[in-house]
Parts: sequence; C-alpha cells; structure tokens
Amino acid sequence: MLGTGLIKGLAVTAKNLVGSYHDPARYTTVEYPEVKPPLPEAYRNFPFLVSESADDPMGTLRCVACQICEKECPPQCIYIEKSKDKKPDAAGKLQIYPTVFAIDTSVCMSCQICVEVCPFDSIKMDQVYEVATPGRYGDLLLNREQLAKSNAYYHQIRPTEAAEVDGRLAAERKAAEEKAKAAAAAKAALPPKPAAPSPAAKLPDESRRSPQGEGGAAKPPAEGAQP
Amino acid sequence: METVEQLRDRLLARFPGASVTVISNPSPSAQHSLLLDHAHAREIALYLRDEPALKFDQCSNVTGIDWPEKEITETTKVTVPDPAGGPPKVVAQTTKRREPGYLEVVYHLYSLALRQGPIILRLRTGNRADAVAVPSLTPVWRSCEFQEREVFDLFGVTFEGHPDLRRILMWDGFKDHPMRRDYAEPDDYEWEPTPHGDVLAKAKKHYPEKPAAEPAKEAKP
Amino acid sequence: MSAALPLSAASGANALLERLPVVLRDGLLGYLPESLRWIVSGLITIAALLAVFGLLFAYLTLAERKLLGRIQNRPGPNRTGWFGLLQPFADAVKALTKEDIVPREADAVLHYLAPVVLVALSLMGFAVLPFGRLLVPVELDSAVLYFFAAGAATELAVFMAGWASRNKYSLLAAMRALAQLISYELPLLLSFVPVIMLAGTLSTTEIVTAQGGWTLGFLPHWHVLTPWGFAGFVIFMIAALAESNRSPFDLPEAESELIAGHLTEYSGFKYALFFMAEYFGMCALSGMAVTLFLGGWQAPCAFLEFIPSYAWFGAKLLALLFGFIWIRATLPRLRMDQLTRLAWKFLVPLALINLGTAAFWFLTAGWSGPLQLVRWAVAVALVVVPFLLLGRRLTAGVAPRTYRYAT
Amino acid sequence: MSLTPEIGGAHVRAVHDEFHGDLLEVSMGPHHPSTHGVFRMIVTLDGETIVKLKPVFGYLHRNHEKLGENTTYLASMPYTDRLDYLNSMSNNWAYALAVEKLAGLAVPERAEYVRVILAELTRLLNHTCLAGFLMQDCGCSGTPLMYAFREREKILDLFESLSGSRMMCNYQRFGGCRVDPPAEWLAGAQRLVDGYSAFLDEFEALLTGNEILMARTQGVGRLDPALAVSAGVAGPMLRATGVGHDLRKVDGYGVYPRFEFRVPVGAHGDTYDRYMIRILEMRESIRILQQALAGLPGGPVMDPKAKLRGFRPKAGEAYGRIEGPKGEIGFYLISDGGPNPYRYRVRPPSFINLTILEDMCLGHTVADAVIILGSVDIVLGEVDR
Repeated sequence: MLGTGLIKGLAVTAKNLVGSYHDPARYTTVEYPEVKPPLPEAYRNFPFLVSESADDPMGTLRCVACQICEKECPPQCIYIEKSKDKKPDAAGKLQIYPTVFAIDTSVCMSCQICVEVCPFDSIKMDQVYEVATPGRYGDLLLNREQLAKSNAYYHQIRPTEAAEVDGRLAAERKAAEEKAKAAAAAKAALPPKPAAPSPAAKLPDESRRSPQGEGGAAKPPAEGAQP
Repeated sequence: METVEQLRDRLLARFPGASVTVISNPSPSAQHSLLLDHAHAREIALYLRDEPALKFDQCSNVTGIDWPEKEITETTKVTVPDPAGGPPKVVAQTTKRREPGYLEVVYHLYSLALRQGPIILRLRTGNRADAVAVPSLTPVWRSCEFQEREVFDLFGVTFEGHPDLRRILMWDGFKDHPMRRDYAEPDDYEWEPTPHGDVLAKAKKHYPEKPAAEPAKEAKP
Repeated sequence: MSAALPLSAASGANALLERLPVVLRDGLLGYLPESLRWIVSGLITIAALLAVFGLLFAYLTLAERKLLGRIQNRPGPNRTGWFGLLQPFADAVKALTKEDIVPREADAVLHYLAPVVLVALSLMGFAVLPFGRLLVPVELDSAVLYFFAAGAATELAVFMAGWASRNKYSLLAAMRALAQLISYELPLLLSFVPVIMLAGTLSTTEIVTAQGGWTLGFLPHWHVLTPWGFAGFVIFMIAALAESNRSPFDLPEAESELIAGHLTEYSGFKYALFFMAEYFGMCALSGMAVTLFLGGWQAPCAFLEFIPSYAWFGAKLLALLFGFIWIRATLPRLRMDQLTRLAWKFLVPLALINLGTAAFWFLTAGWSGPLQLVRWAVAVALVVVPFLLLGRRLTAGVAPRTYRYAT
Repeated sequence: MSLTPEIGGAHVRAVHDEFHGDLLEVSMGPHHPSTHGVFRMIVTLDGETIVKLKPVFGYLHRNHEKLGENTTYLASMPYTDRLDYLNSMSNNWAYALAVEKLAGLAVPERAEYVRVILAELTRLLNHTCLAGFLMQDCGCSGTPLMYAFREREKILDLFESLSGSRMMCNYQRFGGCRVDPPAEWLAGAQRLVDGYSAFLDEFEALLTGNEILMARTQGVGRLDPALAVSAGVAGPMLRATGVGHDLRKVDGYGVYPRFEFRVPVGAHGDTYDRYMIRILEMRESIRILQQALAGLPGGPVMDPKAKLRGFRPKAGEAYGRIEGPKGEIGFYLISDGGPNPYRYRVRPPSFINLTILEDMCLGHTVADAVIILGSVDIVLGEVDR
C-alpha cells in the first residue's frame, strides 16, 4: 500500500529520536574540547625523536644521523645534517649525531615509514594532535629541540611498544657487550695490535643494525607473539 | 587459457600480414605481452573481442609507458696489432650506440564471459617526437575512451580514430606531457617551509629576501 | 479586532487567564484618547503577532536543528547559551553582519524586493487566524479566501528571487517554484472545500465554533475525526508541505541538485528573510490546518477546558510543526515530474472524491442508531477505496525487488 | 501514470528549434553540493532534461603515478591510502598484491586472513557511506548519512586501533601486514560484525521500502550489461546490470576461495539496483567476516624473507588487481631493477566507471543526474589521482 514505506521510515527516525536520549550505541557524539576520546595506543600523528634522558635531551638522542628515514620518507619532509665530530651517546659510546634534524609537519603525512625503517628505534610517532599554530612558516617546521622527547614520554604514550623496544635494545646491548668482551679476551690471548679497539667499538653498531636490517618486517611478528 | 605463444600463432595464422611479437616478462608474475603493429591492431583487437574461444570483452586497463632514448655503452675487447710490431695488444673498446626512444601503450584485456585473462597488448610509437600516433582501440572497447585520453594527456600519444581526444586531467592550455620521463616541472614554485637543500635554493630564487632566510636559520639550531 | 464572544460556562473558572491578553490590551488602550484607540489597538496586535511569531521563528529554527540532530543521533547546536538557547540570536547577528552580495548581472531592484515581499505576504496570513477564543486579529467574513489569496502570492516572490538573480540554478528553481505553486494550490484549496461546505461559512472563527462540543465529554467534534475530514486533513498537509517548500517537496531550493535554488545568490540578512518567510509560511499553514481540521483553539476533552484556548491552539500548532520537521528528517525528495504527477493524478482526484464523501456525510447527518454505522462504513469506504486505487496506479512499476545471486 | 515513466532517448532533442526555445548549458561543479568533491559536469539542458553531459576531470590531479615513480616501492604505500581515501585498506592490498606478484613474495596465511577481514570491513564502510551519500543526493536531510557515518565511525575506530590512523591506514606491507591484530582487537571486530546486521535492517527499514526512494531510483540511469562490460565498468555497478563478475570469485585471490559467500546481481542496472546490490553485498561481507574471524589461523603476519628497506624487485612487470569496494582496483608496475618502480600505474575503478556517465544520464533530469552520479560511487582522490 502506498505510504507503508514512508511510515516505516518515520518509525525508524522516531526510534532514533528517542534512542538518542538513552542509548549510547546510537548517540555516539563526544563533545570534543571538554571530553577527549581515549586514544588507542597505536594512534600516530607526527614523529618525535627519542632521547634517553629528559634532562639532557640533545645529548642523549638515539638518532645517529644515518639518514635512512630521510631517504625513505615518502613526502621528503625530513632534513638531517650529520655532525662532523662524534659524541658519546647514552651508553657512553662515541656516535655521530644530527646537528640538524628538522621535520616539516606541513608536509609530513604521518605514514610511520620513518619509524619502521629506523634501525635504532630513535624516531617514533607522537600522539599530540592539537598542533595547530598561527605561524605558517616557522611553527610547522620542527627542529631537533622541538622534536626530542624522552623515553619516559614514549613509555607514557605507548607502554607496550616502548617496553618491547627497551627490552630489545637492552638485549642487543648485552649481546654487544658480551661480544666485545669475548673479542677483548680473544685479543688478550693474541699478541696485542694497535688497531684492536676500533672494530670492537664498531661492532655493537653493526650488530644492532643487522637484525633490524629487515626492519619493521621482523618487528610485527614479535609484537604478535604477545597476544 | 592459451599461452601467449599459442595466441601469437593463432593471430599470425588469422592475420597473415600482421606482425605480432611476444614480449616476455621475466618477473615471477609471468604476464607476457603481445606487441602489435599499427596496421592490424584494431582488427586483431576486434578478433580478440569477438572470437568465441577468446572473448576478451573487457579492456580493463590502458596505460602508457615512456621509454626515452637510451645511450648504450658497450665495451668490447678488441685485439689491436701493435703498429710498432710487437705482440698484439688487447684493448678495451667502448662503442656508444643510441637506442631510439618510443612511447608504448599497454592494454590489459580480460574475458568476463570466459573468465580468463589477462592478455596484454602493446602498441609502440615510432619515436617520442613526431611519430606518436597509434590506432585507438576505443571503437573496440568503450573503456579505452577516458584511459586513452589520459595517455594522450600525460604521455602525448595520439590515438587515431578516438572520438574525443582532448586533455582529460590537465587543463586544455597545458603544453607538456607530465608523465614523460624527461618532463621538467614548470618553475611556478610556491614557497613552502621545507628544509631540503634543492627546494630551498629554488625557494630562495623565488623569494630572495626575508621569508627564505628565516627558515634556514630555524632549521639550523 | 476580537469580537467579545460569550464565554462558555465550562471555562468560567479560567476566565481571567483566557481573557488576559485582551485585558492587557484594553488596559493599555484605556490610557489613550478615544480617537487613537483603533489604530493603536491594531498596532498592538501587529506588534504582539510579530513578537510571538518572531520568537517562534527563532526558536523553531533551533528546535528544528535540535530535533534533526537528535533524530540523526547528534546533539545539535549546544554551544551558544544553555542548551544552545542563544543560538537563534547568534545566527541573527551573523546574518546581519554578513556581507550582502548582489551579483553584478542581477536585477538589483527585484533582487532586493523579493525577500521583503515574501516576508510581507507570508505575514499577512496571520491576520485571520483565530489564535484563541478571544484572539482573532481581524474578523473577516471571507477569512479563508483571504488567507489563501495571500499565501498563493508568496510563490511569486520566490519566482522574483529566482528570476532576478540571473543564475541558471535560480532560474531552474523559479520555474520549479511556479510549477509547484500551480500544481499544489488546487489540492490545497479542494481539500478544505468540504469544511466550508459543512460549516457553511468562510469565516475562520465560525469554522472553529462549528467544531465545538464533545461526544461523551472526550470525543471532540473536530473535522479531522470524520472520514472526509481526515482525508482532507492529510491532503491539506501534503499540499501545505509543498506550498511551504518543505522536504520532501523542497524542489525550488533542492540543495543537492540546484545548490540553493532561488537562494543561491542571496546572502546575509536577505537570506535570513527567506528563511523567516519559510517558517512564517509553515506556521501560517499549520495554523490554518489547526483551524480547519483540528478544532482550532478547542480543547480535546471537556475536562481539559480549563487550559486557556490559545494554549491549545499553540500546542496543536507545535505538534504540526514537529510533524513538518520529522518528515523533513526522514523522507527523500521527489523529482519535479513526480511532484506534479502526485498533485494532478493523486491529490486532486482524491480531493474531488472527498467532496462527494463530504456531501454524503452532510446529507446523512440525520441518520442515527445502526444507520450511523452504515454512514461511517460508506464514508470510510469512499475515502479508502479511491486512495488504494489511485495509490496503486501512482506506484505502478515501483516495487521492492528480489535479487538473484550469481554462481 | 506511474511515478517513473519510461524515459528513453525518444524525446531527447539534439538541437533546439523554434518550438522549444534554447538549450541551457549549466556547469555543475566543481563547486556543487553533490558532485562528491571537485567533479564537474557540463550539462546541456532542454528544460530540465539532459541532452548532453560532459564530465570534466582533473581538479584534484596531483600526478599520483609520477609520485609513485619518483619514490621507492614502500614509500608509495601511504600514497595509495590517498587514492580512494575511504578505502585505504583495499588500496593497500591491491598495491601489495601487485608488488608481491612482481617480486614473487609469499604471504603468510594469517596475513591473508587479516587482509580479508580488513578488506571486508572496508567494503562495509564504503558501501555504508555510499548508501548515505546517495540518500543525501536524493534529498534526505542528512539522516541516512548520519546513521551511515555513525556505523562507519565504529569501523574507523577499529582501523585506528590497529594501524594508528583512521583513514590513512598504511597497513599492508609487501609480504604481509604491518601489525598483528591482537586478541582484543579481534574481539572488537567480532562485536562490530555481530551488530552490523541489525544496523542494516534498520537502515533498510528507513529506506529500502520507501516509495519516494523507489520512485526516484527505479528505472533511473539504466545501464546495459553489454555496454557496461565494454566500458570496463566494474564492481557493484557491473553486478547491478546482471553480470555476476566478482574478482573474489573469478580471481580467487588471497584466501577468498575458502569462504562461502554469494554474489548478488541485479536485473535492471538502474540506480535502485546499484543501491540494493551494495546493501546485499554488505550482508555477504558480514558472512565472510564471520567465517574469517572464526577461522583466523595463528602464525606470523609477515613473510620473514620480505625486506622493508632496500627493496629492489627484479626487472619485469606485473598487474595485480583486487575487487575493491568500488570495483576492480589494479596496480600495474614495471620494475627496471631499481629501488623505484619504472612505471607505476593505478587502474582507478571510479574513474573508469565514469566512462558511461553520459550514457546513463541522457534523457533524465538534473535531479536524476545527481543520484546517478551518486550511485556510481566516485571518490575524486581516485578519479583525478
């Protein structure tokens, strides 16, 4: 009969009108500035640089200016200049560091590829989303100081992922130390050579790079093992 | 489904004067293709569409490829007799050869009726400058209409017999063909605060004074 | 000017509330010299109407947005003031401060006049609506005729707007508006002819009075509760939806097709005026529907008579307005040819048949006892059978489909 | 006498004459409420009847294919999100599939299941949105659209908690998926899938039997199956014409052959069929999702041999395609052995589906053109690339 479809439709809208007052499955609006919806841990916005300590962020950046992220970045929004000298990192090892590390957030498309390709777990995705600024030119181009955030902050926004990263880094460090020790022991047995310390210093670097060489590829299964 | 070789033989038997070449594809996908000559392309296409055993009724994908002129350097070892009368020397001789460039149009055909495919057809232009015409397959498959326009627009291939060959993605007054490998983007650069060196240099050229200097300072803490 | 009708005994307890607006006006007039009273009295009525319906317009926009929001599972405007109650005023300020853009090619005079004429015409209808037992702004013998004459003229203003804008979309909208006007004026008028037939008058006050009284104290004698009256009411409301350009008949301003139709080239306060006119028109037509079919200011049950009559009128008006909004939130828009087809091939024949039904009802007014049942059965059949037959012809070829699945 | 008279090409005039007056040329778009972005149609009208319609593209053109040729294989993945920005998961899969064909990569079983789950969720999302948009074009004041968006948001929340982003997922990788969905995510997906039928029922109660909607859409924008096949029309639009062609069945890519589902086909090829086919497809998608969630195997989600950095497939070419929600989305890649593809081509379904827009619109009115365009289901990010 003419009109039944219309009446059915009117019934649905009436149901929703009433439902919006008592049914949270229907009324899903979150009134944003007052109420902020919880972010899932995986949420990503713009990258930040992980530093080991909050007190001395520039001195303890994990980044060694390898420029892999700069090359892989799809919109080419990362700009890195390597240092000429080396500085000790958090573990006390001498490393090259970035003198300039800038990310243009007006270009960045939050794709997370820099995070996946980084062999040193030094760049991660931030979760700060209220980033609007009035400045078109200066404010959107973030430099090293603005990008650096501590490992503690990383733990705060992504607890499970950060714990896993820390565990992996610690294991690698331990393995590297043992390797160095073994090498030193082997060298002690052999007649000493003047060039001995340099490969030992390089080793941990290499060993860290190689398991990550396949990059994020090796990472997800490790995460998947948890559930 | 027939292999590409079988199909080529079938086509050559059906169209004696035609030139049908198999272009083999070394990748694991093993999607080989057939290079057709211009004179018979549309007949062959019609045959592929209408022959009951083939029935390639849908042309799924049409695209162009630009193969620019390549300079191929070949090094050959030649034995040169020593003019001084000594023993002949082996000299590495490099010859440079220019392989002419061309534009290629690729058609991916599928048969919805017989659920088979893809058959990949290729058409090549004579060069990249003045002999850029290939026969249009729009009369055979309607789906080529917009896609051939796109190839015309972005690669500069002219399709003979296309009902409405105009630019499609770029505007009518646009001059170049942006998907060609040697396309130089116009220097209508709009300044953005990117820190990249080459872009920054360009930016400085366009915005010589204040705005370009500022971010450079910003980027270097 | 309201005629001082004798109050019925039942509302005697509430005579003061009932009389309050009139008492206030007369009190004010008491301070004036005799020679000025008639004009000031008129001005007070106009001012009161403008104030009441201006506010109603303001809060109707808010209510519509709120209701649409709730129906769509979102809160609606809730930022300005408590529950967004100041939103209409914020909108008004916005509309007033926006730049008024007149296209260079437009006919500037007509472009300016269109919204003014529209608002003026849509306000004229209020003059003859009996808002309460004592509240009739102008007592006219041919009030209904006057009302629809004023209402029909509003479409001309829409056409003016569309024509003056020199915009292709506006022009299409103008043509649509005219076609819609011509199509729906007829069912609108035919739908209430039975009311006039049975009430025997064109005066709105008398039509309301004719619907007074109750059977058993709770069954009101409203026209809508008779078969012909119900059919007339439905036809009237459908035509009223079309006349006030509301969804699903909002073709002149169909935003998904014609951008904003005749409003495309309007901005700022002129745009707000169009909106005001739309809501005034909606209110006026709803008010007329209340008067003609829903018993005007009459209370639905005898024991509810203590509530003042204007409150009943208001409540009925708001219920109809809610219906407008509810329908807008639910239904898709018709196409132009379907719109006119619906008018000419469905509503007009139904309304004509309804005339016969009403005549039958009128002639059988004396039947009683079991004949009363026969009277009802025949009248209902006279309404339902044509509805079903015409409805089937209207929806021929349109049906839900079943689908097969490929292997 | 019916609400939908037979509209053919019979009364369409090619030229104006002294009896009918002039034709009106209207430019619909690029700024028009119902062109779904910056699409433009130059419409020639006889009264309100369309006698000519020429689509104009390119307002959102950013030469996606050139971008793809200038970046590495991996870096193109986030760009595919931005093609059809409603369906980033499907786009990711199509691109990953093409690269896997090119490089001969295997995908672990669990990843295949996860891909099916995400692709079907994407289909739900896209079809729900489309139904909402189409109803908006029909003149519903936003209600179906808001209901559609309410449900879409739930799917987007799932995507966000898995991939980190609601729409720009960038989730698939060559040889698997980026993250393994944890158990609570799967439970959330299960809850959503279980509740989706109820939503569809309500949505259908609101609209499917609606006389106005049926009158507006039935018989409008008829598409002939032979023309549809020839024009490369794919996806629900093709199936609405009665051609039961679904790549999930035909190609059987991924693990689709393991699932039991049906392919609904229409008989009239009109706008109503296109709408209903999508509704029915959603119901089938729910079945696939139930099976995939129930049968999800364990194991890794990434081929351990797959390389993220320094990915250089051997020279060659490959065309990979999947049944995206809008139709066949394909990627044609040519490798010259370098880190960047030599040629990177997207086969955009909504672009090719527009080929027959004029054929469908001729003889109908402006109002019909709007809903015909709506039923084609275009996303300008993909059309203009």
